This record gives sequence, C-alpha cells and structure tokens, in this order.
Amino acid sequence: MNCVLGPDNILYDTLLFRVIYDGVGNVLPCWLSYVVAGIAMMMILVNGVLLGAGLFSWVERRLIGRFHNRIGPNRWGPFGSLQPLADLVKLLVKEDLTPRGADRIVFTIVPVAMLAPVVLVMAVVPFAKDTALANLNVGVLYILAVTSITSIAIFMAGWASDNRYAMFGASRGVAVLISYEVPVVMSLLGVVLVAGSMSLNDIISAQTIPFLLVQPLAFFVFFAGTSAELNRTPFDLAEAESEIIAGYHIEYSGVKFALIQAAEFGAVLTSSAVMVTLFLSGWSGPASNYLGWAWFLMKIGVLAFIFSWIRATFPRLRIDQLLAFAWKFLLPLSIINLFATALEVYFLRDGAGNLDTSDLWIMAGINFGVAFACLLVFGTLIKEKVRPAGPVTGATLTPGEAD
Amino acid sequence: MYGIAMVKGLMVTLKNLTKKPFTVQYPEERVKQHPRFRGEEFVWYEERCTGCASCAKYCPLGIIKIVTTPSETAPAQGDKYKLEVFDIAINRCMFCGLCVEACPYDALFMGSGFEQGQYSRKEMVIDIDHLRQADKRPSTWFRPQLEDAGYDPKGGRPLDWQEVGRESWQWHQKEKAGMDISRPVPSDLLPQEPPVDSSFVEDSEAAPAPVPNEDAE
Amino acid sequence: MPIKTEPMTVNIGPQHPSTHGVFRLRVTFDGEEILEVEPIFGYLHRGTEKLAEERNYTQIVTLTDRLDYVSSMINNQAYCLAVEELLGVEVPQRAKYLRTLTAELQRVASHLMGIGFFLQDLGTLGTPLMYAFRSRERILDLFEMLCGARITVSYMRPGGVFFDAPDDFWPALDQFLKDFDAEYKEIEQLILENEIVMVRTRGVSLLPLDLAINASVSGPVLRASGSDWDWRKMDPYDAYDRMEFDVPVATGGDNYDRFWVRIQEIHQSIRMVKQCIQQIEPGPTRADVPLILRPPAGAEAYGRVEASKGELAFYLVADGGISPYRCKVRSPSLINLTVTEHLLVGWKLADMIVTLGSLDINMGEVDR
Amino acid sequence: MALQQLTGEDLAEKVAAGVPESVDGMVDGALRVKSQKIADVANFMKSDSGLDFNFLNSISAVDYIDHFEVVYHLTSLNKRHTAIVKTRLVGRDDLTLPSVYHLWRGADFQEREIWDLMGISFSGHPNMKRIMLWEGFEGHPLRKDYL
Repeated sequence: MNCVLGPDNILYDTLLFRVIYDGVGNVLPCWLSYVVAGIAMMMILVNGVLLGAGLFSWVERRLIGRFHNRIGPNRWGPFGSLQPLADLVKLLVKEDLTPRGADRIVFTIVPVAMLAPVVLVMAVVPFAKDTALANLNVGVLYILAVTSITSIAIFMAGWASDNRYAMFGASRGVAVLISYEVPVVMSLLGVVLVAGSMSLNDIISAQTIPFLLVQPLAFFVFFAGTSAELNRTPFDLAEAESEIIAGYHIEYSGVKFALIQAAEFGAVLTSSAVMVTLFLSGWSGPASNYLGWAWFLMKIGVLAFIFSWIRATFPRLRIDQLLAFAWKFLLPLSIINLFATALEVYFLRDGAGNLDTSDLWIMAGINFGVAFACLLVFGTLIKEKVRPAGPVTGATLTPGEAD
Repeated sequence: MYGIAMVKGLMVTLKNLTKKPFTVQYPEERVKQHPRFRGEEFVWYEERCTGCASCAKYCPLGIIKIVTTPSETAPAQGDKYKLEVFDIAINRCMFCGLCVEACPYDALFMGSGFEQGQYSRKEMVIDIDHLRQADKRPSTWFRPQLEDAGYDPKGGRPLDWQEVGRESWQWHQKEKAGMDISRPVPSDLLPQEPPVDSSFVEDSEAAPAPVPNEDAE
Repeated sequence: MPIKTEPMTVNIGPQHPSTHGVFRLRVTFDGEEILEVEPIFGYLHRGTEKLAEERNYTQIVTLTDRLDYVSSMINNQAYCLAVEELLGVEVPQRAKYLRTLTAELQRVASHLMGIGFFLQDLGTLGTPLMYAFRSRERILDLFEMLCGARITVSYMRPGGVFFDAPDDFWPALDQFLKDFDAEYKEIEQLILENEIVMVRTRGVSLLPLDLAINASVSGPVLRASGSDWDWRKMDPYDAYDRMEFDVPVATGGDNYDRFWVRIQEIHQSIRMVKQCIQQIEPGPTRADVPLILRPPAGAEAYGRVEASKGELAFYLVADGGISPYRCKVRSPSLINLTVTEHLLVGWKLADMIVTLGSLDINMGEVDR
Repeated sequence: MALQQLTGEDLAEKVAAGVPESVDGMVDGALRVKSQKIADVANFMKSDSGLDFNFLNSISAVDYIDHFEVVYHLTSLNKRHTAIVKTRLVGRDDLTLPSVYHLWRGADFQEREIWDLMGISFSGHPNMKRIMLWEGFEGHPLRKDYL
C-alpha cells in the first residue's frame, strides 16, 4: 500500500515529510503514516527550537560576558557549553511556586502559550531547499498572526500572577506589541510587493540579491520592531530588570520559568530565521542545494550575534519614548518605504509583472538614497528632542509656601 | 548626526569582545595578594605574648577573650602571665587590625588567609590551641620590620617567633599603649623574650634571648 | 472618551535591584505616572552614633568605614579631621598628601560606582557597570596594597594615616593612572553622548537651584543644579589648598547633569592624584598622638569634607573621656533624599529608578 | 574668597537687633538663643541680607542629661560664611522646639531623626514621625538614659 502525497497537499513540498511519509506508508495505513510523519516533523521542530534556545542562551551569556570584558559561564562542559543543561536541571528540581492570589489555570497555561507561537513560526520557514513544513501561500500573514499570540500570553501572565510588577510588565508588553505590530506589518508589505508573493519559498527565490539591499528601510523597521516584540534591549520594557524586576514573569519559577526563558531565547532564533528568510535570502548561497541549512544557520547566527551585541550596549527607552519611536519614527519610515517601493515596482516591472536582477539593483540604489534622506530628516527632527538645552526655570520655593 | 554616538558605543563593546577578560577564575587562578592584606587566621606567637590583653581591650567589637593566671612556669619574670583562654570570634571580626596595632610586644599579627569558611558559627571561634597550631604566615600589616625584610606571606615560608622581629619604626615617639618606648630603644627596656621555657619552646637551646630587630628572613 | 483609571500603590523595595540597598519607596502610580512618593528607610540602621559613644576615638574609625561603604577613605578623613580639630593636632605634610591622594582615589571609585549603577538603572545590562568596576577594582587593589583591605580600609587615624605607603605602591599607582585614561575613555565613548541616555535623562527630574540649596542638597547633585559650592575649594582641608582643580558645574539640574558632573569630577580627581604624586615629600605620616585619645572636656568639632555624595560631616562633642560624648554624622545621602518627592512626582516609573540612581545614595550612610 | 567663620559675638548684636529678646549668650564661638525664638532667629538669619544663611548644614541634638542642646550649623553660600547657633531645652519630657522646616527643607529628615532618636519634637513640622525606627518603638535610643 504505497501512499502518494498529492501535489496539491500543502506538505507536498516538504522533502523530509514526504520521505517519512513514504517510508512509514509501507507498513502503516496512509492516514496513520500521515499523522506519524506530521508528529515526527513536529518533534524535529519543537526540539530544534528548544535545543536552539538552550544553545543560544549559552552563546548569548558567553557573548555578553565577553562584551563585558569578563568570561561568562565556563564551568561545565567545553567552554561551559553544558551550562543550559545545568540551568535546566536546576530549574526542574526547583519548587514550582504559584502565588496564593494567582489565577491558577491561566497562570499555568502561560508558559505553553508563550512557547507555542515560537515553535509554530518555524513551521513555515524553509531552513533548506524544500524543507519548510508547510509551504503556505500566505506565509508572511501566518507569521504575523502567530507571533501576535505572544502578546496575549504576556497579558495572561501579568494578569494571572497577582503581582503589581507583573501587571506593569504586562501592560507595557501589550502596549509595545500592539504599537510595533503596525510598522512591522507595513515594512513587510514592501518585501511582499517586491517578491510578488506571500509564500516564503517564493520570497526566497525572488531574492536574486538579498532584500536587505533592496529594502534597507524595511529591514531596519522590521529589526527594530522585532527587537521590541522580543523584549530585548533597548526595548526590553516588559521585563525591565532594573525597574520592574522581571515584569510579567516575576512570579514564575521552576519548569514554568524554564519554558518562558526557552520561549524568549527561542523567539530570538525564530525571529532571526524569519528575518533571514525575508531579507537575507534564506538558505540560498553557494552550493545551496546541499549546504542550504548551513547558510541558513550561519545567517541566523549573524543576526543573533547582532541581537546580543545591541543588548550588551544600549540602555532602555521609556515607555512613552518607545511608543513615540514606533508611531512617530518607524511608522512613517515604513510608510515611506512602502510608497517608494510601490512606485518603483510600478515603473520597473516588465509586462508579466516580474522584476529582474537589474531592476532590483536600481531599486536598491534608490531605496538606500531614500533611507539616508529619511534618517537625515528624522535625525534633525529628533535632535531637538534629544538635547533640550537651556537653563532650567523651576518652581521657586518660598518659606511658608512649601507643601 | 543622530545615531553616531550609538554606533560609537557599539564599537566600544565590539572592541571589548576581542580583549582579554579582566576577571580571573578564582579557585584556579588568584589575583595577587598584597603583603599587608588583613586576613583571617590570626598569627599569634605565644612566646611573645605576655597576656596583657591590650588586643582584647582595643578590639572595637570585643571579640577577643583572654583569661590569664600568674605564670607558674616563669615566676621570676613576674610580668608574664599564663594564658588559659585566648578566643577570637572571627565570625564577628571585621579585620580592622586594631588588636595588632595595640599589641606592645609584637605577639599578634594579622593572618593572610581568607578561606576559613565554616558551616556553623560555632566553628568560627578560634581558640588558643587553634592559634598555637595555625600556619604562621603573618601579614605585614602594621609590622614594618616584616615589610622592610620584604616578607610576602603568600610567597614566603611560615615564620616562627624569632624571625618576625620587633617593630623598628615608631610613629609615636613617646608612648605606645602606655609604654615608654623612645628611639633608640634602650636594651634594658626591650621586652625579655621568655628564654628558657621548655614547656612551649621546643628547642629551647636554639632560642637566643633578645631578638635583633632586623631578624626577619 | 475618558478612561476610568485607578491609582495603584506599589512598594518599591526594600528588596529591589535598583534601590541601592534596602531602601523603600511607597509609590502611588496612575498607570506609569507617579502621584505620591514616600521614602521609607531605616532598614540598615545600625545605630552608629550610639555605638560611637561606646568606642574610643581610634576605634570609631572602623565604624566610619561602614557608613558609606563605597567611599570609606573619605569617611575616615572626615572623622579624623573632626578629632584633630578636637585635639588641636597638626597633621604632618606627608600624611595630608596621602589623605588627599587616597580620598581622591576613593572619590573616583565611588563615582565610578555611581555612574555604573546609574547606567545599570537605565537598563544597560551591566556593560558600563562592568567597565566601571574594572577600573574600580584596580583602585581597590591599590588600597589593599596600602592598608590591607579593599572596602573597609580604616586607613586614616586621628593625627595622620596609620602607615606610609609601601614601596611598590607608587609604581602601581603610576601604572593605574596610565591605564585608567584609556579605560575611562571607553566608558565615556560608550555612554556619555549616547542618544538613548540623552533622551532618557535630559530634562527629567529637574532640581532647581533654589530648592537644592533650600533642601540642603550637597555634592554633585547641588553642583548639577548650578552652584559651584565645593568644600574642597571653599574650606580647604588637608592638602586641597595646594591642589589645582576645577569644580565641574552643570546648570540643568536634570538627571543627565548629575551624571555628567560625576563624569567630570573623575577627571579632576585624577588630576589631583597626579599633583599629589608630584608634590608629596618624605616625612612622618602620623602626628605624635597616643593610641588612646582624650580630648579636653567640652570641646566640640564639626569636621566636614566634600565626600563623593556631598557634604559629609562629623559633629563631635568631647567630655574628657576616651570616647566622644556625642558623635553626630551629617550624612549627605540622607539629606539629598529630602528632594525625592519633588524629583519624582509627575514622572514615570522608569524615571524614578533613574533619578534614584542619579542621586547616588548609599543606604549605609542614609540609615547609619 | 575664603570661608569665614562667624562667631557668636559677630552674630549676637545683629540677631538681638533683628529678633529682640532672643539671645541667650555665647558658647565656644557659637551663638545661643532661646529655644522658643529659634524659628524667628532662623528666619531672621536667613532673610537678613547681611547674614543670608541660605544653607542649613545640619541639625544635631546633644543630650546633657539635665538639658538638651540642639545645634544648627548654617552656611551662607552667597556670603561665604558659616555660623553655629545653639539652643537649650531643659527637661526630659515633652520637649518641643519650633521647626525650621519651612525655612530650610533640608531640616525635614534631620528634625524627624532628632525626634526619632532624641525625642525632641518639632512643632510646625508637617510630618513629625519616626524615621529610622518603626512606628511604635518605645524610647529614643540616642538619649543617654536609653540602655
């Protein structure tokens, strides 16, 4: 009973899925092998993300250690690489506390709700040729939809914890996520316009030159927006260590804390993966038929390094400044970018509506010009806000009037 | 332009990424410990100690407990007391070193260790037996004769009571804890080291009576 | 449409990473905005003033170490000046220079910590803090070389300093000064003009000069508001009358200015250290005073210094005994906190943390 | 311009002219004023253009068993001189002194501290409660009879 996956199935393009499906299909009924292959793929993804998160937590701690001019975790395993395992064991044996006033059910759901979108995003990201679990034709939309779940999880965590710091963290987190969703979507529209498709596979194949060059503004906006959504410095308001201690996950301990941490570190990796796919031409590179995964991982590594680097350098913004940054700076930039891209695509496309490589180079040139002009204009506008000068005229205090 | 300073900051951190870390991995490697370091494990030379309890009196926290009786072993000297209890509660000690400063006979020295952690507070009281047997690596804090000799407690060997010498340099010309010591110290005012007392000096023949000043290492 | 909101009272501290010790603020928030602030302290109250009445004059030096534990040298200096005023003792020249030198090194260390934690409160994940600690560690090493301890130094004694510096101290100090310039420049490059720091701190929590003076605020916080009052200039003690230095003054009175004044004071301190090295001459380091001091009965002294946090003073009253009759500590951190309410109300939670960082309080000194 | 230490003699005449019947004598270069007049004297010393003491360094209280002495260290940042003003409170119970909170905000915590540790209450202070110790603490630890 050979099972054959029809080409109309959304999993048809996934080579790995087909191999497992065919192999298992020799001994099991087709419907069951479909399920088995799906579960196998899921296991690979979930464990891949979790392992990656663990690995990245070590890498980031090492990196930040070196940025700080110190060593970082180095006690267990070669260069301390087994540190995540040690952390995990420590967190697993820790008591799993739930505060008395907490909403137990919601409190317990949160870690899963945090982790799920992180893993789900990876379902549509092709990490080598023909390896996306699901080649959705609305891939970009799917990513945007799934990542928004995080905001609900954060709010659940803040609300259920019965802690005022957690409440602060949650309200900040939700405000940030809602604000940054807008410029992020707008910036992605530019990419979609150029690629002419929402499917991630098509976007990769459309990147004869990386869209980083074609869409510098969009990349900048997307990068900043993603940082904000990931709660990473300089936008880590929701878990501002020095202000509200850990924000929404202040009350979590033990396994739940481990899951939340895994979700946070995993989110960096998945967001990097999305960025690699959308802006850095994904798995393509020399010998990409065989080494696609290596290119993909390497590009993720570069982006993750930049995330760590920025995290190690910058202070945090204030909530109103952060929102102002989103609405007054990133949103106009992304709209300008979208407008410019739309015009360029309108004038440069050929009869069939396609853009060839030379068109992309022309767009890259124009867009870099636009980007610099925008930065200059906005820089001068913001400059006044950055350095308000002049003497202070404070309220004077006269005797008897004080208080 | 807006953003330049941020890029500068990024460059600074990047530069530091390539630098050698300035921290050291403590149990394996250690930073250099300076000879004046005021550490735990007080170094006490019973042969020098007269039991005057200046240290106990001068301790700001009162953590030194001394009980003495008139000496039976050397009654001729008269001024020598036999120590029965000499407890230092180092769990409360703040290592100010004032006891060392107060000691008129250079019998008490700060130690040089810092790794005497214990699991219970009771074990943190070091008694007279502990002080007798402890590793004698005196800190050079307030003991210029050791400093002049270039003694390094971490690098050098343990010193016995004849080697640590007497304080040769006095910041006060007139008195120290009530004693009249003016420079040059007249030989009759030099404290008599207990010369022949086999009960606590093992090779009593080898012990010279007055110890020269620059005797350390 | 007006949204119905409700104020929320939160205890910031006493266990909080950014309150610089066991400091508690009972804050009422409207959303993120602060409506009411009440500082509550005393969690670290150890009764230093009462303890001092039971100790003799030299022993109190060890208590002063523990007041502002990041600038022990300056505390020692203030106390010793007060005792010397009681006794009428003239300190030897070399001791004066050694005191000035160590006090300035300590000021560098303290300000480095102030800057580091200020930026930590801004959310820099420890990078400037680590760079600051890198340099501070070197200074503490020097102190260890000098007096055997790193934090609780007890280096100074009434009548001078307890001991001259060892021979290897001077080359080590030279080496430190050489390296410090580069290390410090790194901190300045990293953060001094950073736009995020500017946005976060410029114009935030303004402290007008008249209020600053009225509220007895002193030290860098006062100088950030536009006064050039510095006790080292106005009433030179120890060797400060022979030092050439500028007093950095900012006029804004906001968080950035307080941070900036500290940054600049480190430059001036290093300048003074260099002058000390040039001018210091061999000689005795301790005046001829006995170990047990007995100032005359009825004598009073108000020994004050410009500490790293502000005007630190010891008001001593002697009764002819071996311990002071009254030892009052005028702690700058406590009195600088008088303006907390003015600085914080109306600003946001994030600003509150930064403002506390910019005041650079030390709970050991606030609670005593 | 060097700092000038104004002694009691320098001050007495002016203060006596500004606030009649307030001066109680001179001690050790300090001016001693009557305790009930301390707020008026402080007001005069702050507002008088010749004295202009705009900076309150510290307020200290000393327990002399039969009486308490409260010491004000003052500085004029403009005129660059300092002065010490003392006042005396006889007795041990129910001691009150007019507060200088409304002249110098810097007195806020110091007066509260004196109330907390010495047991001298300041009338006119808006928030006269314990500062270092908790509410309900019995006694005032810095008094000489507190053991």
